Amino acid sequence: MLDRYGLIGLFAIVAIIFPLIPLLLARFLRPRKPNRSKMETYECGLEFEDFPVEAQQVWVQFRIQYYIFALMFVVFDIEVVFLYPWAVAYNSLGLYALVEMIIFLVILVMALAYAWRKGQLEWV
Amino acid sequence: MIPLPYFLLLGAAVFCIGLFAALARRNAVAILMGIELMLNAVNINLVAFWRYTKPGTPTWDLAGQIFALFVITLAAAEAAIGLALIIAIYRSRDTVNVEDVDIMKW
Amino acid sequence: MDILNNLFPNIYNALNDFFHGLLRGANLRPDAESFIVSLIMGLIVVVFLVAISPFLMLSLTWVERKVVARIQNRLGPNRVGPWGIFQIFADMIKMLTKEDIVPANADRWVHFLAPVVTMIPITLILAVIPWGRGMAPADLNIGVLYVIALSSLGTVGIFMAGWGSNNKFALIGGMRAVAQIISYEVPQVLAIVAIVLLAGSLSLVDIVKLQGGWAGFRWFLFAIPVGPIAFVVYMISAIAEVNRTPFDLPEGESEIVAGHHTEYSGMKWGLFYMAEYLNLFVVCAIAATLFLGGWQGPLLPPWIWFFVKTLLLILIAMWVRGTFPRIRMDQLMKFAWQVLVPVALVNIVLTGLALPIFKAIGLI
Amino acid sequence: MSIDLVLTYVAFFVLAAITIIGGLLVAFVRNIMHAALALMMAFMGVAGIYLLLEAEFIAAVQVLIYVGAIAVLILFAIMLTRGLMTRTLPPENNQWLAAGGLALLLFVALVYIAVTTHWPVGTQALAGTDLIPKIGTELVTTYVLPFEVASILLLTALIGAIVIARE
Repeated sequence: MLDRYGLIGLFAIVAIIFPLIPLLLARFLRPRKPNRSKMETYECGLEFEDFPVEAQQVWVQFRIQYYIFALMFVVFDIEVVFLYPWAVAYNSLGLYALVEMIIFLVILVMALAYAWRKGQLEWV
Repeated sequence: MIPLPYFLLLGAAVFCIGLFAALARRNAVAILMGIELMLNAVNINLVAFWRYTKPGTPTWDLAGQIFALFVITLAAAEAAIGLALIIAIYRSRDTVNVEDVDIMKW
Repeated sequence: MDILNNLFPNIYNALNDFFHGLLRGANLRPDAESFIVSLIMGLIVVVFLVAISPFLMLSLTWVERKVVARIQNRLGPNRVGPWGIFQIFADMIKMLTKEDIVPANADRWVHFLAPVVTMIPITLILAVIPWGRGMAPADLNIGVLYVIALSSLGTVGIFMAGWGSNNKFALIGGMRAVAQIISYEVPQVLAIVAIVLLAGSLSLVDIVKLQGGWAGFRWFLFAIPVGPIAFVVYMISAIAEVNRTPFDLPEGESEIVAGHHTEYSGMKWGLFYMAEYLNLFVVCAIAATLFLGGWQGPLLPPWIWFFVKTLLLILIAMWVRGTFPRIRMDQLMKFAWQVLVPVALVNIVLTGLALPIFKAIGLI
Repeated sequence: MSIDLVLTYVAFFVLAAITIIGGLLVAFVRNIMHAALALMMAFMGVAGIYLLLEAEFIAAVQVLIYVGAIAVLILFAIMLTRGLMTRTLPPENNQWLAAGGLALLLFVALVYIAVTTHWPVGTQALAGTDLIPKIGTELVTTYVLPFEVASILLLTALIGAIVIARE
C-alpha cells in the first residue's frame, strides 16, 4: 500500500509546491505599480464606482437550470460509481449481472427521460 | 498498523463538529454541510471497522465498504433534496436563514 | 535498439543501484536504507515528471499556434529563432515579468489559491500514466477511477477563480464552465465504462498490456462496433471538458471577456494557461492509453510510440479547433444530455452483449 | 518502530488535521462560500484517511462524489440563493451554547467508549489483494436488492428535487 500511495503522497506534496515556485519567482521579477483604476473590477471600460449600488453587486441571480444540470450530474456520477466495479467483475459473472445492470440503468434512464420530457434539459 | 481507536476518535470529532454546525448555524446551506460532515464521520467508522475485523475469518466480507458506498449514495440524494428545498424556500420567502422560516411554529 | 527501448527503466535501475551502493558504506539498518533509496528515487521520478510538464505545455502552445496558423493560411510565430521555436521562452519570460493585478474587491485568498488548486489535480494525474513499458510511476488498481476522480476536481479551481475575482464576467464564465464540464464528464466516464468492460481491470498498466499483439489490431479502438463509438464519445467530451473550441463558451471573448480568468494577469494567468494545455495533454494521453494501446507498437521504442499517439490526438484536437465555429450554450447542453449520454449508455449494454463474441475470437 | 509505521502515523495526523480544521471552518466561518471550500478540504482529508485504511475504491468514490459532485451541488445552491452573507447577524443562532454543550458531551461520551471498549480486532495485512472485482460481484449478488433500491432512491430524489426546485 505505502509503496504505491507513498509515491502518490510525494507527488501531492510536489504538486502543491510546484505552482508556487513560478509565482514566487515572478514576485521578484515583475513590477509592482498599483493605482486606483488598475485595481478596479473590470467592467468593459466603464468605471465600476459610477455604477448604482445594486449594479455593483456581482452576485447575479443565476438560473435554476444550473442546479438541475448539477442534479443530473450527481445522479449519473453515482451510477458510474456502481458501474465501474460491475464492469471489472462482469467477465467472471454471468448474464444475470448484465440483466441486473440493465434494470439499474433503465431506472436511471427514467430519470433522464423525466427531465427530458419536462423540458429540463433545454437551456432556454 | 495504527490502532483502531485513532480512527474512531477522528470519526467522533468530525461527527461532533458536524452536529454543532447542523444545530447552531443560521444558514440552511451550512446546516446541510454539517449533516454531510456527520455522514462522513459515519463512513470513517464503517470503513475502519471493515479494515480491523479479522481478515480471512468467515465474518470478514466487504460489508463495511459496501455500506459506505450506500451511505455516500444516500448523502447525495439527501443533499439534492435538501438543497432543492432551500432553493424553493429562498424563492418564496427570500431568505435562507432558518430562524426566519417559522410559519409552521404555531 | 534495446538500449533505447528500455532507456528510462535502465536509468532508473542504475540510479537505484547507485544510491544503494552509496548508502551501503553508511551501514544503516536495511529498512532505513531501502526507505531512503526509495524516497530519493521517488523524488527523482516526481520532480522529473513535474519539471518536464511546463516544457511540454509550452511546446504544445507553439505547435498549436503553428498548426492553427497553417489552417488559417497564416505563418504563425516565425520571428524568435528558427520557425519561431524560441517563442516559447519569450512567452515564459513575458508571463514571469508581467505585473500581477488583484482587484481591490477580490476575495484575496480565494483569488490567489484558484490557479494553484487548478494545477494540483492535473499534475497528480501524471503519476499514473503508463509512459512506456515499465514506465508507469504508480500502478494503481483503481487507475481509471483515480484519473476520473482527479479530473472532476478541475471544477473547483475554476469556480474559485470565478468567485474570488468578484467580477460579473468571471462569475458567469466560471458558472458556465462548471456547468459545461460536469455535463460532459458524464458521457466521458460512461464511454470509459465500455473499455473497462473489455479489459476487466481498472489498472491503466493492465489495460495497455491487454492491447498488445495482432500488429495493433487488438487496440480497443478496433473492438467494432463498441470501441469506435466509445472513442468518438470520449474525444468529443474530452475536448469539451478542456474548454476548447468549438466548446469554448466559458471564455467566449465576444460575450464574457475571458470568463473565469478575466481578472487574472501575469504568472497566475500563466498557471491557468498551463493547466489548460496540460489538461489537453492528459486527456489525449488517457485516450491513447485506453483506445490506442498506449505504448504498444512495433519497431519504435515504447515511450516514443506513446508520445506519437498522444501527439496525433492533440493534433486532431487542434484541427477541430481550427475548423469548427463555436456552438451555442443551449446546443452544447442539449448535445451532451440528449445525444452523447444515451449513445454512451446504449454502448455499455452493447459491450456487455458483445463481450462473449470478443472472447471467442480472442480479442480480449 | 519501523519507518513505514512512523510514516503511517505522520500521514494519519496530517490527514486528521486537514479533516478537523476543514470541519471547524465549516462550523465557524461567516462567509458561506469559504465554508463550502473548507468542506471540500475536509472531504479530501477523509479520502486520505480511507487510503490509509486501504479502502482505495471508497477513497476514489469519496473524491468523485463528495468533492466532484456534492460540493458542486452545494456551490450551485449557494449561487442560486444570494444575499446569504448578512453582515449584521452572527453565523451562529441563539442556541449555539446549548448545541456546543451537547456536541462536547457527545464527544466526551464517544471518546470514553472508543478508548475503554475492548475491540475484538485483528491487523492482518491485505497483501495487495485487488478488492474491486469482489465489490462488483458482491453488488450484484449479496447486495443486489439495496443496489436496485439505490437506483430507485436516486430516481425519486431527482424527480422530487426537480419538482421542488421548479414549483
